[in-house]
Amino acid sequence: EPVKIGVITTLSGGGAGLGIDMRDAFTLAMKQSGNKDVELVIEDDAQKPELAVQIAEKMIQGDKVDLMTGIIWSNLAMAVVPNTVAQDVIYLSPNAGPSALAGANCNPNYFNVAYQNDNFHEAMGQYANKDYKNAFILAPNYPAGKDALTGFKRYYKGALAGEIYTQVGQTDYAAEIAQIRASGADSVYFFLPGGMGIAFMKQYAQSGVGIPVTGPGFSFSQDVLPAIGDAAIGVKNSATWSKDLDNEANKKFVDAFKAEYKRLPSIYAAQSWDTANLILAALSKADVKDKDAFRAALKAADFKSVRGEFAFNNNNHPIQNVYIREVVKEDDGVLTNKIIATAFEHHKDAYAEKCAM
Amino acid sequence: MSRETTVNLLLALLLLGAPLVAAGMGEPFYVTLATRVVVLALAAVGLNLALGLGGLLSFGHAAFFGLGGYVAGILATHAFNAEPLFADIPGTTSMPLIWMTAVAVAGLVALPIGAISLRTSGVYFIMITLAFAQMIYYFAISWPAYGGEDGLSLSMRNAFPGVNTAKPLPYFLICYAALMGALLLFRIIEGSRFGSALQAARQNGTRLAAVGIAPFSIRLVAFAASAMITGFAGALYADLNRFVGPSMLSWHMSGELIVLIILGGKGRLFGPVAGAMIFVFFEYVLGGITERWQFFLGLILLGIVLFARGGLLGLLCGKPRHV
Amino acid sequence: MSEPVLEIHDLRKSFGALKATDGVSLELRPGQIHALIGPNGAGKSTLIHQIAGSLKADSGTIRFLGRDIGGLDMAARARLGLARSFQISSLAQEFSALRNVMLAVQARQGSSFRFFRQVTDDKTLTEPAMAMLERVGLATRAHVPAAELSHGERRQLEIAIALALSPRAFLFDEPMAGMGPEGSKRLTSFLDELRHQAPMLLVEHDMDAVFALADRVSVLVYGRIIASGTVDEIRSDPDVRRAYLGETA
Amino acid sequence: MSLLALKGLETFYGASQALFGVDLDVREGEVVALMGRNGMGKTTTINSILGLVRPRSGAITFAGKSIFGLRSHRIARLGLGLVPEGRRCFPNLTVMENLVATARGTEWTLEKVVALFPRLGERRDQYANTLSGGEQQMLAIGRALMTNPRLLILDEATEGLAPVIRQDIWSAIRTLKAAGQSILVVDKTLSELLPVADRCFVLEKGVTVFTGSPATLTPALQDRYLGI
Amino acid sequence: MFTTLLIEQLLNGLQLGVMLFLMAAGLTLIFGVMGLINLAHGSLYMIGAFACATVAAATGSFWIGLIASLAAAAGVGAIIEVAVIRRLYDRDHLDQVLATFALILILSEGARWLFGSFPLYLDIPPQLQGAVALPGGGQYQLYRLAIIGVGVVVAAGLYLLISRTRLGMRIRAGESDREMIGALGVDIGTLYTVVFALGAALAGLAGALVGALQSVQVGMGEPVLILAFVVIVIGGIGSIKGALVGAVIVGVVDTMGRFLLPSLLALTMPASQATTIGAALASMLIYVVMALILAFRPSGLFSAHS
Ligand SMILES: Nc1ncnc2c1ncn2[C@@H]1O[C@H](COP(=O)(O)OP(=O)(O)OP(=O)(O)O)[C@@H](O)[C@H]1O
Ligand SMILES: Nc1ncnc2c1ncn2[C@@H]1O[C@H](COP(=O)(O)OP(=O)(O)OP(=O)(O)O)[C@@H](O)[C@H]1O
Ligand SMILES: [Mg+2]
Ligand SMILES: [Mg+2]
Repeated sequence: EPVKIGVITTLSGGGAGLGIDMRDAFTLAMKQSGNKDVELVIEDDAQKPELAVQIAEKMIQGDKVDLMTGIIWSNLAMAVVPNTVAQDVIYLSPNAGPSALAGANCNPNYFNVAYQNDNFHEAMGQYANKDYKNAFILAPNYPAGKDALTGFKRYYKGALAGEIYTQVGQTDYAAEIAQIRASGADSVYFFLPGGMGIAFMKQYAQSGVGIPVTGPGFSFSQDVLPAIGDAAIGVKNSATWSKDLDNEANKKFVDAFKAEYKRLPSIYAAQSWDTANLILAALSKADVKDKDAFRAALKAADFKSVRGEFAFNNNNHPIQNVYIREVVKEDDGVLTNKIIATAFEHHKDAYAEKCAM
Repeated sequence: MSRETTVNLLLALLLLGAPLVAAGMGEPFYVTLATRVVVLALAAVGLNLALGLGGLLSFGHAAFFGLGGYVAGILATHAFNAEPLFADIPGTTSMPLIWMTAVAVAGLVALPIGAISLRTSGVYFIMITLAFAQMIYYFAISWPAYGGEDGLSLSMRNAFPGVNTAKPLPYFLICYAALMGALLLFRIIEGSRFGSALQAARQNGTRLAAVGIAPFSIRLVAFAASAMITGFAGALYADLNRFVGPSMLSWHMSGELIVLIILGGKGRLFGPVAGAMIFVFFEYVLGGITERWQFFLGLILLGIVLFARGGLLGLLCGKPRHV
Repeated sequence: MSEPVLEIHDLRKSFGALKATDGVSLELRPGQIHALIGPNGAGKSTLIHQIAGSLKADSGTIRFLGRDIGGLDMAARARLGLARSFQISSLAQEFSALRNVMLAVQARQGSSFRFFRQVTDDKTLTEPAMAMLERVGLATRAHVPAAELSHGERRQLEIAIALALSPRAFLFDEPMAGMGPEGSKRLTSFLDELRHQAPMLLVEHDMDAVFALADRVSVLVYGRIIASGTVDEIRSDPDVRRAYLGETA
Repeated sequence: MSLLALKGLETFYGASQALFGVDLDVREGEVVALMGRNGMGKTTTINSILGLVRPRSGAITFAGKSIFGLRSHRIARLGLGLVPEGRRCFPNLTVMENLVATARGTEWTLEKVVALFPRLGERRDQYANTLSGGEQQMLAIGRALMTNPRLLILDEATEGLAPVIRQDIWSAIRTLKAAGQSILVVDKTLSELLPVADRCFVLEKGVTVFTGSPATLTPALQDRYLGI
Repeated sequence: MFTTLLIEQLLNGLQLGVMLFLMAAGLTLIFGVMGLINLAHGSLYMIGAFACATVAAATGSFWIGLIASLAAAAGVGAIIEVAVIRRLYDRDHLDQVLATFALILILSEGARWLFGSFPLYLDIPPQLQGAVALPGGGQYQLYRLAIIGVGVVVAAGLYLLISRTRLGMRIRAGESDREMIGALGVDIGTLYTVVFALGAALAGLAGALVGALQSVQVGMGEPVLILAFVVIVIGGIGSIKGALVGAVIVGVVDTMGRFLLPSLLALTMPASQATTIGAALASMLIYVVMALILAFRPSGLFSAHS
């Protein structure tokens, strides 16, 4: 009997690009492994929490999947994960790591293969100490935005020239940019996912405010870089992965992805590739029906991560390096990132202590 | 028995029978899916009271749906964490208590919103109700206490005396009973003096006032009653998903409720039920077939508006006739 | 003479610079048909609107049954017993003729906040409503939706609704309009009887009807009453002839 | 030759039949009266001519061309001008806009219409929904005249007009007639209608039951068909 | 220092307002004047942006892209009108809601099918890059000034079209009584197709112009849709002047709210709380303003027919 993996991800609507990268990398990894005993059930959540819940129920009750993965967004994860793990189904997060699931509410059935939401921001906060004394920070006014700025401030030691929460879904940033210009800041850190980030970066560049910008890797990931264009060149951003990360697994991954899909992979693709390989590695060591054994096999994280060294902390969240990257234009005119520093080595998240596991 | 009554009866039986069969065959998911149909239909029955009978096109009913949901979520969370709600009022996990609170909260919020909104009419009414819903939506997104955008997840379904609500079928039956109760209420109200006045208010408010019935108070009561039913559905929805989030409050949700009604047949008793059945059915089936399911869902909806006047029930039973 | 049922004093209403009613005073006494005539745009409908409460007067008083009703809204005035018909028919279009009349019966009986008893089985509603339709000659059309009635039939339905309110005074705005010759004749004798039920303020351009019915006629021109008197006085008033009647009459 | 001719016209509203065979014709330069009790099908006949309701069978020709089933704007453009029952002025347009929005041809101009109805001139920038009933009626007539039709159709065009104005309208109709304008009139005031009409058609329950000159419409017939 | 910033923010608010007007302009025509509830307006906006981005990328010229956006949106608009909308004029508003909701699904997914799921690149044309000096020492981005200019021109053009031309009168007449305007000899069917296409083209124009400032992606039209409705309704349906005023009110209120509320609140509470609560209130602000305006003026500020 094959192992059934349920993949709920966003394949339609504005956020579809991320889900498609996720799915493509996942299916590619499975295909390349040659493992014939895995069956994937993939469905689109349209970025709606209620729909994601419905699909999860269907996968658990109807398809009787053994494992679940795929969700991109924190709010969808919050809707699906607690119920899923409560029904003793293992869920592996290929993206999104809300703090609510990392601390006291950690769960042995929940593995986060990506990051805890704060990680990227913490790294940029840490790195900012090197050059900047007076940062202006902004994020949307919702939990992930607040986590982001909290994460940044956790490591950043300089002064704040300003701190703004913008509207969710905002498309015009002229007012914020004016405030930045007037604030006397020496740098800007922003967390604005998806279209918000693209809009901000374009408008920031057009405004001619010269203050250096930094951000988390999501805003400069391969899926959005082409849309931002040259305005992104030189921007430093933090991430746990980059295309040029020098290890065997990563080279194989990037080449395979490029060959199959004729485009460069994004962070989401990388994380998803890792998720698939983690599952494959665990499957080769334990039977998925033997939950305890399988959880132990997952926790061992005995696979070749494209991110280099990778291990799970007590809360089943990664212990990994976080890098600083810079956006560059390659000779063929393609925008991409290049690693310029390591902000953290073997970084753990701040919530693990509260987890009783 | 009129054709419409027959069709209604068949729909009611189908909605009850299909999950029973599915449960018998060990397919609990279809029971859950049917519960979703039932709860969405209930929410739309609420809206149908305002929209179908009273002509009050509220584009803000998600506010009441979401409020009902948040009442369930908040009460249950407080009970679970054993934190009092205010002062020393505790939370609760008892469904009847939660429902009563949800209905009361929805009604109480609807009164001022209705009182202000009913000063306007037509498209202005659509937009002002939307405005109130958006306020609540943005508030929910950015207010951190109950999860903000991430929402609130319930660790388990709330309790109903003597029923194991964690099992899909008993929970379905609870929701089904609620829907049937609401439909009965709708039918009775529709034929009552109040219902007559409400329908007349839709057709011609000036006429109603000229015979001595003030349309405003009739509409306000209808709006509040409608919000209460929708709020009730929201509480059930929270328990169904064991999750509440701001998306329950969003304008998409309001729009979806309206779509359910039009799809089934506006102002008709079983319109929301038929609408919810086809909408959820297509959403589910198409979602399983293709990643482009929304495209085809759009085509199907378009086909229904263009070729089935008066929605599905209009197609099956012809034009509604007043006695 | 008995007390006036309706007493209007110095009523005014302007739309911008236009004075639609400009200090109108008049009285309606029991058993009386008081006709209000005047050129188009003189302010007759505006006056009816102000009395019925669908327009708020700028100043002046309206007393009905001895009570100042200036602060009441349209529905409250109707409940006190002021029934009006509309110059351009205003009906619940989807309801049948019968349901339209039932609505009035229900309003007269009191509260509409009754949620349970079904109106269609309620003989206290259907029977009086049917009787009213019979009186105006629409009984055979009782179950036809208002939207499907012909123009003249709708006008008749308006009257039936006003009747069903058993009001203390009628305000009729051109009830003859749209009635064929036969209908006008019938309606004229019908209104003649109706005066015993309640007095009536009658706005009408059909001079045959006005001269046949009115006990008193007031002539409104540019918002002012320029003449008021019996039919004969008005007919022979040269100002009225010039402003309104022309060479007829 | 007839300008307008109807033969055996049948029209339905949904399932219920309103016209069962209407025959009617209007010759060039003629004033024709269409009569009948309330609900007998006068308005339905007019609406069928203009394509506002779709007749089901029969024949309608205008100026020798069949207009049966054509879309109403095409019919109107052939030269039919309608003053509809219930006025139907465009409420969200001002008086002036109502008049000029659909104006065609040169004979009837804004000035001429205002000269006919000075009231409209006084109210030219007021929205039509705030006009008095009679003012709206004048507007509807003016609007139809300004399309300079070959056949003017008046459906209860004097309803709600003050006697003086009504006299003006009837004299305008006489003037128009003298100038060769063809007119089809529905009106309830026989005393004013019959003197100007060249011929009368009477409808009963959707069928033409009488055709003839006003003189032949004897009081007995009037009583029988119109209830007078 | 603060006053300069305040003035700049006021300008930003004004600019946002005009931008909103531009986004709402097509809807003003279709919804405000023709009286058709078109939820797919945002999709037409998206089509304009996609067409502009694609053609600009292929040809290297923003301007050709702009023309393409007009053509694409007008074309799609005309097709939609003939295939769908035309059957809905004599129906209830509700059927229009459902049909155009279905169109959103079709157009969004269709766009994703054609253009892929990743945001597209669209930048402001080189001729309009950079800033101009304002009298008094400040600077303002040229492109944004150009948008203000286009917005004002569109407003003036629409105003003249609607209220001064016979075409405009006929459109308005058609809204209140389609049958009657037909009976008076106007081919209202064709006229409405043209007007709908024009409204769609305006949506496409806005999509292209504003798209250069934003992310060009599927779903970009949705927030626009709601805002555009808000703007029109505040101003009063059918009134171009109202829509412009409404847009400026929304733009200024929103900008000033985002800018001032957190600092105002900081006077009474700890700074970190003030920023989040201020931001939360700011995001509700335009809806509060709208509810207030409608509560006191139930048919907007300048309703064309109240
Ligand atoms: N809302 C309004 N705004 C501006 N003018 C108005 C408004 N309502 C009515 N008027 C004007 O007030 C005057 C009086 O109108 P009213 O309807 O009372 O006339 P009327 O005497 O009933 O005429 P008719 O016999 O033609 O029905 C008219 O000139 C009309 O145009
Ligand atoms: N929209 C409609 N739907 C259904 N039936 C209608 C409709 N309009 C008119 N009728 C019916 O068609 C018949 C003819 O009506 P029509 O309006 O042509 O009469 P009419 O002769 O013009 O009467 P009136 O003098 O009252 O205006 C009537 O029985 C009427 O009830
Ligand atoms: Mg009048
Ligand atoms: Mg008629």
